[in-house]
Amino acid sequence: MTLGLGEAEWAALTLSLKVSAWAVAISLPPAVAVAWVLARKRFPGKALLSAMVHLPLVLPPVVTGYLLLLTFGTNGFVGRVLADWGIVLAFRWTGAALAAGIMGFPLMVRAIRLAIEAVDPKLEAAAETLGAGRAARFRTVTLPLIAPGILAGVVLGFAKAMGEFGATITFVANIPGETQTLPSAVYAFLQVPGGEAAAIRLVVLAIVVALGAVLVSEWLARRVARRIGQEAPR
Amino acid sequence: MTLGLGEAEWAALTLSLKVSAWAVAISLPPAVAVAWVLARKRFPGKALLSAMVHLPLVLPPVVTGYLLLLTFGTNGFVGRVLADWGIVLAFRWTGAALAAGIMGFPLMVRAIRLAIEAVDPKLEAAAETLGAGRAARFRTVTLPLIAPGILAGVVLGFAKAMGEFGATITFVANIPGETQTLPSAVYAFLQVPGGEAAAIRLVVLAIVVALGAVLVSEWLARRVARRIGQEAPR
Amino acid sequence: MSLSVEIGHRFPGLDLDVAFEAGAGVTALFGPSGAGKSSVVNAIAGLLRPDAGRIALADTVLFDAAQGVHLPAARRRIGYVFQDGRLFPHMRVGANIEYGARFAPGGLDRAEMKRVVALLGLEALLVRRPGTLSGGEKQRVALARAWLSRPRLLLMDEPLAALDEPRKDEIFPYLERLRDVAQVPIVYVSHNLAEVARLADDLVVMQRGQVVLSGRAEAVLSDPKALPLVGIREAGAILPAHVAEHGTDGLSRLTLSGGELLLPGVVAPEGSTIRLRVLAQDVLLSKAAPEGLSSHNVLPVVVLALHRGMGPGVAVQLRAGEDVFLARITQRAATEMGLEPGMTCFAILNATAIPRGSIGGAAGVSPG
Amino acid sequence: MSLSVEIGHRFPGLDLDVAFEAGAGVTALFGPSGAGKSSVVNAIAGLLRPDAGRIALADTVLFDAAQGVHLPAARRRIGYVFQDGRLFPHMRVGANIEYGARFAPGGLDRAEMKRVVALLGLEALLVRRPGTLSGGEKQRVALARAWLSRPRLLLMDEPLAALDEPRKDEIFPYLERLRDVAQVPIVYVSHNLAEVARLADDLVVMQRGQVVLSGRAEAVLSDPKALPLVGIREAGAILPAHVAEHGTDGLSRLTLSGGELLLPGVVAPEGSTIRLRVLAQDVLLSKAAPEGLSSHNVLPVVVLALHRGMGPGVAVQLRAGEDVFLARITQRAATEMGLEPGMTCFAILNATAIPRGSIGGAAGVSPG
Amino acid sequence: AARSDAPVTIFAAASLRGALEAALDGSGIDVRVSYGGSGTMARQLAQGAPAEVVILANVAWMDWLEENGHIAVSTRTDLLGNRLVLVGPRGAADLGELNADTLRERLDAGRLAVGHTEAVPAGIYAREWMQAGGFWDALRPQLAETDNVRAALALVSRGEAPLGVVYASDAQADPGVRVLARIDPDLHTPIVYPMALVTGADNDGARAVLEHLVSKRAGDAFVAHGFSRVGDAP
Ligand SMILES: Nc1ncnc2c1ncn2[C@@H]1O[C@H](COP(=O)(O)OP(=O)(O)OP(=O)(O)O)[C@@H](O)[C@H]1O
Ligand SMILES: Nc1ncnc2c1ncn2[C@@H]1O[C@H](COP(=O)(O)OP(=O)(O)OP(=O)(O)O)[C@@H](O)[C@H]1O
Ligand SMILES: [Mg+2]
Ligand SMILES: [Mg+2]
Repeated sequence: MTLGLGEAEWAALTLSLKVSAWAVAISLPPAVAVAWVLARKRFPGKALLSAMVHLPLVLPPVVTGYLLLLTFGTNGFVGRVLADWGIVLAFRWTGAALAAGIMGFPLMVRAIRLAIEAVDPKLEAAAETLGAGRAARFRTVTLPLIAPGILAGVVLGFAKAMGEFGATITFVANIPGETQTLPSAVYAFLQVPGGEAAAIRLVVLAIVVALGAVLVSEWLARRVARRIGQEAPR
Repeated sequence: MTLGLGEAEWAALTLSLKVSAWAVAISLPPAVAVAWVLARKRFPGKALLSAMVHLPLVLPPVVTGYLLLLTFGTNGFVGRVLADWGIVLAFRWTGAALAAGIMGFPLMVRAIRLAIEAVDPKLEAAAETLGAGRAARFRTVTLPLIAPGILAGVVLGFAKAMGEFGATITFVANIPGETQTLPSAVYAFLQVPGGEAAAIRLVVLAIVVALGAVLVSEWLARRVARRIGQEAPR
Repeated sequence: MSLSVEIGHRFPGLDLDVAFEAGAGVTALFGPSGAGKSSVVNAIAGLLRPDAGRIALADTVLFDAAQGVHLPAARRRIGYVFQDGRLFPHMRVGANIEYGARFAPGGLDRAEMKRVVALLGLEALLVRRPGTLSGGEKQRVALARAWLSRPRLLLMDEPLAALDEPRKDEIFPYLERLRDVAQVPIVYVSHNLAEVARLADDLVVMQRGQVVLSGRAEAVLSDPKALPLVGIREAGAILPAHVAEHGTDGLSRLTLSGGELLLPGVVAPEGSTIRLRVLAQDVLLSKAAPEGLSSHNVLPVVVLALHRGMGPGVAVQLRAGEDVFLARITQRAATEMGLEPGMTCFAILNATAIPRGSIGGAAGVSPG
Repeated sequence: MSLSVEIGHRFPGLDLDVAFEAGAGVTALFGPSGAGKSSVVNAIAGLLRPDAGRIALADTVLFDAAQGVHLPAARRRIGYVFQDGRLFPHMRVGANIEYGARFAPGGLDRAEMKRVVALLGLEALLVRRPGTLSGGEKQRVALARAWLSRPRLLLMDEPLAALDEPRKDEIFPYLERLRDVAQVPIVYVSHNLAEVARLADDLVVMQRGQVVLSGRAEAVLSDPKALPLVGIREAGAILPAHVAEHGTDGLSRLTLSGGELLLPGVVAPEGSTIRLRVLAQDVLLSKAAPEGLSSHNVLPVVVLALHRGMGPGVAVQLRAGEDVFLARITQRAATEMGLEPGMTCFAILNATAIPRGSIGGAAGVSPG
Repeated sequence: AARSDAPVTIFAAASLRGALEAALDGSGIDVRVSYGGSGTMARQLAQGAPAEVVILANVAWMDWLEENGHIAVSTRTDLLGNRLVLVGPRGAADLGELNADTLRERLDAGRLAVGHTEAVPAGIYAREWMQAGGFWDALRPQLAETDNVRAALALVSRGEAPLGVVYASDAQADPGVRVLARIDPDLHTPIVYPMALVTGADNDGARAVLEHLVSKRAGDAFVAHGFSRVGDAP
């Protein structure tokens, strides 16, 4: 077994990284928004919203992928509209990013929501008496204080995106260089006799990337914790 | 499309519920323990442990299933030991629960870890001066305060278990009444031309269950928040 | 700029029903733990929306239940020093202090900030995180933060409870300047009557969610009815005095309507009017004019009334010129001296017995 | 049971270097904000592990850097009333109060709990959650919680700062009983010298992480060197007095080594010895024996020394019998009276000027 | 339609991977192959997937594509054939006559690993064989169905299942298994891999691929991988 990577493997790795990074990037802002609403607001239908957020987790990934295909496919009702604006998702890496983002969405929302719920509203009230409006309060008080939750959400979302397979292959197929991510490549290798060695090589690659991401996140988490005083002596 | 469920569908539903409940039940205690260690301890190799916890998220589910097979199968090194104790996982619903539990493990650990990190160590210090040893402190102070995180972890783990497919079918195959969960059944229907109607029926079923679980969890979350004073007026 | 408060609110276990007007200057809220002081202050700040009532600051209606008006706290421009500090844990002390100024018209006044930081002894703390501060340090930072947000009204909920006397003595003149020069009205919650007497123009005494006494601080404090509310040790009057002359030995000659006093530590300029706090327990009575005494502060007085409470004490209401104040002596002494309304005698006010902290300057106090 | 503390610890910005012995009774830690008082208390509790030193309570070594001993806080059985409350937010007030008793030998004493709850006025709060309590209510609950954990030593970090005077007056006798009857030593952090003087047997004055003065409270407080540290207004001595007789009018006759005093509000039984606090500013001097005065408390004294500081005041050290105390008068008065060491004159101690709170019973005080 | 200088995109059944790569090797045609499940790919083509050539493992889905007009009917050919074999772990003895008794005896309490009998082509063929052989009802409770043949093969090679029904092409390359019996192709629908041009993808490159794959040279490569040419004796 050698780690000297073939061209296709490099392509899968870099594509996976690109897809995962974009998946996290596009789903983070809505995740923060939804988490905030779920943590801080009470309204009829809140449980329904929460249930909907959890759907990608509950549905078999194939189903999610299929629904994405129906919705964002070239003939899907959203896909058609997007196509008019020049945005094509189906069978493109952008679609893979969308799929991975959606699959990781519930994880990100949860982590961030937990963090928001743990923020003492008294601090926000203090900021309010100092003249900070809602947006300023969020930006200067809430957001820095939920940094650990956002970081956790990003790590979960990224890891999930790196490992996502079912929805991705169903939505955007397994096209080398365009939509063949690491897991898709692993799948393809596993489908043929003797492909295990190559699959293992890719799996090790995925593990190394994940390890790197987690290492970075742990280091960041320590910094963040110190910054927001969570590590202060008792 | 009718929702009158066939026998096989009922079996898949009840099995999914059983598997998911057990998956959460068996993975919760180790998840709490690992979360605590990650949140409160600093030791060499911590990032490595954290990375390992994330692995089921990063690896394609098929790979996880295959690794489970290697480890917990009848001839796997753990499986052999367990078999001597009369615990058989291969081709059993117990194996499905294990697979689902492992797939949900990173999600549970993250939620609980976030909650533990948000507990003010000063409260634990106060409990210590009142004579509470480490275990008592954890039970009487930390645990109640991280209830929202545990609840979130349980919801995530349960939802993930309800939707888990790849690792499960690879590890324990698809045996009606024993390991054929809802996602397996959905998968089967989707692979046949014209099977969509039946698949949709099952998906709706899964959604209803998830909705119910989330409703209950939201209600519990409100109660818990009130109990631990997170909803106190500013 | 005057504040008018009239609110009703039900808590489980407490019905809040409070109305008072607060003019320019300092209004003290005084009352036992759980009386509802913080709740009133929260309502003024906009953090508690009462069930009923109306709150207005000058021309601005902050809250009106009937009209459905509830101005958000962020738009009220009311500074608030919280009883529980509430520093932002993710910002260094410096950033905490500067926080409010970002939203204030005109931004941060660096010179003012330097002064406040020096006054509160925060220079060495600016780069520290709030988590490592001591209790008193936290409170000082909170004070600086509210102060520098350039509020139109300052709410202070027991801001000095964690501070030592010398530090308090340093801070008082600045609060007085804020009140007098910047014309920022202050609502001041405190259990400490010495603080209240020093700072307060108006005094609102609360109990169980209700206002039981309110009015000008002088009037409330010299009212014998206030005695059981404020505690025997703290009862006393506030007298206006005119600064006639600063002596070279540090003693100042003050003229009252009923005589003259010599006091140390008066910083108000000659010609100004200041207030003196005279605790009932610091007044001695003598039938004859005392001689060879270490105190020069003897005023001829007329006995107005004797209030016998429970226990061995008597509160004697006295008049010196136009000023009314109290002396607290024992029953036995009252009987032996044969005190009766209408009698004249001499009151000895121990000069050093009038706390320096009780000498409030009316205007232009130069901070010490 | 005696506590011996000797610790060194470096914080960024503060070097803590403290050593003191605390006998049975109350040891007060006094000092400005940021002096290191809470840090010392944390080290005793086991929440801060100092860099160096040794802490022992009676025979038990709690901490010894050299030996590597650091007994976990949970095993020290030291009650701690925190400056910042630290109630358990997920437990009702009742459960908070009972918490420590689960781990204490003998468990919860229901009768004691009822008494403490009534004393602290917590009956109506037992089913409430800490989040809804007022500042003072929180502190009272924290007090009850530490109290009922049956500690071998009680640490109190400004426990009464948020409470009003009447409430404090109710609590003091109970603290005294805890100290005297249950023989629980108390380390008491406070800025309030009246509290300190009332409760403290030993006094440790800290500044910038160092002990600057320490010893028996009487000795420290009658030391003119203490004046700048404790503040002019709070300087004074503590005198032992013998309760000779309780009069029918509520006045008690107390004998001191140098004469007799009549005081109200003494609850100690006849024959016992109590402590009186005499603030320097509450002592008047008279060359001649005063007559027709509302005070009976006149002692013949000998002038021991005159301490001239800055400003218009003089601290006159006096001896009455064997007791030494201070009078603070103006320079001008001292000159006019021609005060000199060795001179005899009369000290007038205003009876009601000795705060009731400063009269500590040595034993068997029945709570009021 | 792709430009003639762009690579030709082939959607191919995952089980063809190794063989197809070998067959295309040296063809000089620039291709990219997306491997996946037949049902998934059929649906994707229906949603406008950018493929030009499609090769499925399943006639039913190709029929479905044809009915819905997604392939150029005139170009449809049956590219390859395959056959089913019964495999057991390395070292297992040959099975003589295949009937319910011999199979059950060999299975003992173990399971027969097959592809999903409703969803996976190999499983469907296996079901037909068991039905025709008259032991479907007897074996059904002892099936372990997987979501692809490779997983079934893995179950056997890991010793989890004493018997499995897989393609000869898969069995050939796995040293962990041994072919115990070859299944009579007359007992099930012929195994064929149909190939066609996708509607609207009629360009030179795609044509060239079609031509190359039916060439002798490609055929030899397929045969080397255990497949048969349609029409050849299996
Ligand atoms: N972890 C820390 N890091 C840096 N400085 C600290 C830390 N903990 C305490 N200090 C500093 O040590 C000094 C003493 O703190 P401490 O809390 O003991 O003071 P204190 O005497 O209790 O004051 P206060 O009366 O205001 O409560 C303070 O200046 C504080 O800022
Ligand atoms: N959300 C609430 N629910 C129930 N009771 C409340 C709530 N908020 C306040 N209270 C009660 O209302 C009363 C007044 O509280 P408040 O904090 O205004 O008192 P306070 O006068 O500031 O007391 P302190 O001097 O102790 O700070 C208290 O008994 C408190 O417990
Ligand atoms: Mg309050
Ligand atoms: Mg402190």
